Amino acid sequence: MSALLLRDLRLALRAGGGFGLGLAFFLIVTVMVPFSVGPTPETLAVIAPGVLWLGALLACLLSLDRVLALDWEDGSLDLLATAPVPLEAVVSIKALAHWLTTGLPLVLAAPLLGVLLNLPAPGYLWITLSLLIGTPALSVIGTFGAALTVGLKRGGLLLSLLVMPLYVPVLIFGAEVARRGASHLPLEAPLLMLAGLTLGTIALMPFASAAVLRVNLR
Amino acid sequence: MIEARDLGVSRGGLPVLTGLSFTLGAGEALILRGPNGSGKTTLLRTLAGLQPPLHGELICDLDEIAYGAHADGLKPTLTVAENLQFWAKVFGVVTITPALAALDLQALRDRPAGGLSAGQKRRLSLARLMVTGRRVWVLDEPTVSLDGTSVALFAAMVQGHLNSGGAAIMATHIDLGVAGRVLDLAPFRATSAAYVADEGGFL
Amino acid sequence: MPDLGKYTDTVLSAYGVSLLLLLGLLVLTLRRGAKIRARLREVEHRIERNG
Amino acid sequence: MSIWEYANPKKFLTTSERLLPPLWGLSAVLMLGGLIWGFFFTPDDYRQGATVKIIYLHVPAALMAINAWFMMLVASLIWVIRRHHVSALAARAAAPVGIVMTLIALVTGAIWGQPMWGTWWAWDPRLTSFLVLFLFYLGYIALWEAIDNPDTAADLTAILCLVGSVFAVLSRYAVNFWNQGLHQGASLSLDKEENVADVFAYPLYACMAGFAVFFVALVFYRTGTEIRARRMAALIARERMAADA
Repeated sequence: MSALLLRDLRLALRAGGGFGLGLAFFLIVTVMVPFSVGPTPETLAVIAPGVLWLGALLACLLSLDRVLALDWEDGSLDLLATAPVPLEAVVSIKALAHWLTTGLPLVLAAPLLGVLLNLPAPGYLWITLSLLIGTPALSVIGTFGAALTVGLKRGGLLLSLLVMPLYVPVLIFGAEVARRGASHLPLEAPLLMLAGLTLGTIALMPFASAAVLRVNLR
Repeated sequence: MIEARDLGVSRGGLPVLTGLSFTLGAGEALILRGPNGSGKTTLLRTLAGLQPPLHGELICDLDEIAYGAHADGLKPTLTVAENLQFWAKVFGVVTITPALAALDLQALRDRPAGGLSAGQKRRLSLARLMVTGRRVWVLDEPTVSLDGTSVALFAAMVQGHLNSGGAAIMATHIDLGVAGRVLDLAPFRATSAAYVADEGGFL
Repeated sequence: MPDLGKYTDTVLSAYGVSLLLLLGLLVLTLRRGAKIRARLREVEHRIERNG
Repeated sequence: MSIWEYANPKKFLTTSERLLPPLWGLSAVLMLGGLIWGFFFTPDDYRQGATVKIIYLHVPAALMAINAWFMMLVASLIWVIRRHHVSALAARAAAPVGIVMTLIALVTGAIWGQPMWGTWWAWDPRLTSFLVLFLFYLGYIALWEAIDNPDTAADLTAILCLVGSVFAVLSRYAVNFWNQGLHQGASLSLDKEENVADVFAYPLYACMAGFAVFFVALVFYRTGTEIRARRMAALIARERMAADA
């Protein structure tokens, strides 16, 4: 298990592994936003939490097709499926590796990008915290989407179409926490919902992901 | 170690083999023969537990089986040793040295797998079998792109495995020089009658 | 025709769009159904002829 | 005589062939009757005016949009548990009907909202939930279309349907939470029960029954089409196998 995690991290960090692509995408999206909505600080301050959440979500989505596709193409997924590791564990580790290489950097970058969008002072803590709690769910749900589309050529667009609706609750609660945090509103309820959602998906989604992966491997 | 009774397998929803029965005991090797598309790969994938048999009975312990696919399953940015070490850890085997030695890979140890020739990659992917610690090798075209010397190395490795109580079932066109039974798949080719029986009442 | 007052456009457009959608669904369903039926008959005939 | 006999494709075809004419007839009578009754012979609502007539399309469509997904969920479960091909094909056949129902509910809702809320689109929790449901339908249909092997497609879409159902419920809850209070002041709604007085209720019931029967007839017919398409593919595949041998 730890061997698989280490291998995936090492692969992501080495040349051609795609590490940092999600982060760069997040940066670009954030920079493009003022170009499209205008530079007024007040406008930016209002939309900053939502834009940061949406940017992080899209950056996550963008990197999903790498979660399983490379292992599928070179045949290692077949070999992993016959190894003495349950497939549920394999997809969990894959999701964890995706979070460590994509989600976590996004969490750390979000407050820095908040500066560009004139995020109000109390927002920094809550955007970071809400992303920290919410992005694992994005990785776990995304791995399910990746497992669904792993055998398909040109599955990238379909992957987005399938995963986006599943992201709705996480996005709503996550962005709600960040928004309320930025404007000093009580945010216990959405925070608890977000945490519950993340815990629930981490506990249950691997079974669904492993099930569809088994179907795709046969 | 493997026993198949009246086994049928399907590829893409179509039956390819039916009525196949064989046994494979410790120390034995079984060579599958048959033209392209005769179901060798499908049968091997079924034995490895990747897909369920269409019908019939397959008695084998999946925890004893090491599957060697047609694809190499190597990561080009990892070195030879790293590739092998990963699988050794997954299967809980301590050392990769004998595996490297068996296929003469010591000199390539620290080279990235992406820079190897096709034959070298193949040798590395075969060395993986040694670090699985499993007793039944299920191999799909193991000798593709191997030169004469490498085939001999591989044959010696398989012979050593058999001698130590292992077993192997493989699809290959060339004569390895390993003592083993040959199973011709042609007689078990599924007919359209088999298809009728398995198509959920649509026919 | 009942007097729909100032909401004539609203109500009529809602009915128009909905009925169009329902009709479209029905037509597409029947067309595909007829096409598949005909093609299946063709295949069945061919197979019968060829034994 | 067990209900599972109808899981046999041929049995299903002969039975649905017999049931379809009365189903088409019944749905036509109920829908046309209900809509004509509602459109021509009911008074205007004292607050909504004539727009209340949209209710006869909006509510039944919304109802069937949800019921269609529910039916797909049940059919998917039957496929996953009992592996009856007809069940998987019925789920596939229902999805396009469901998405059209969702679309009708969305469009009539938006058209109704224009004079009532003063805008074509408000992110009202109900409308938003239907928009999300629309996306779920879209993904489900796209996945069916993308996969060649019918059994693989059936398995994957069934699991997507199960997972999607859970997330659809979560989304409904999340959307309610997200837009709480924003339209609470809006005293008008197209589908609040207290707005449905008896005069409106009876034609509405007729329309709901009509839409339901129409849905059943469409799904029966479309499932039959899917079965024939599958049988055709199977025949061609067998022919090819016989030719190869």
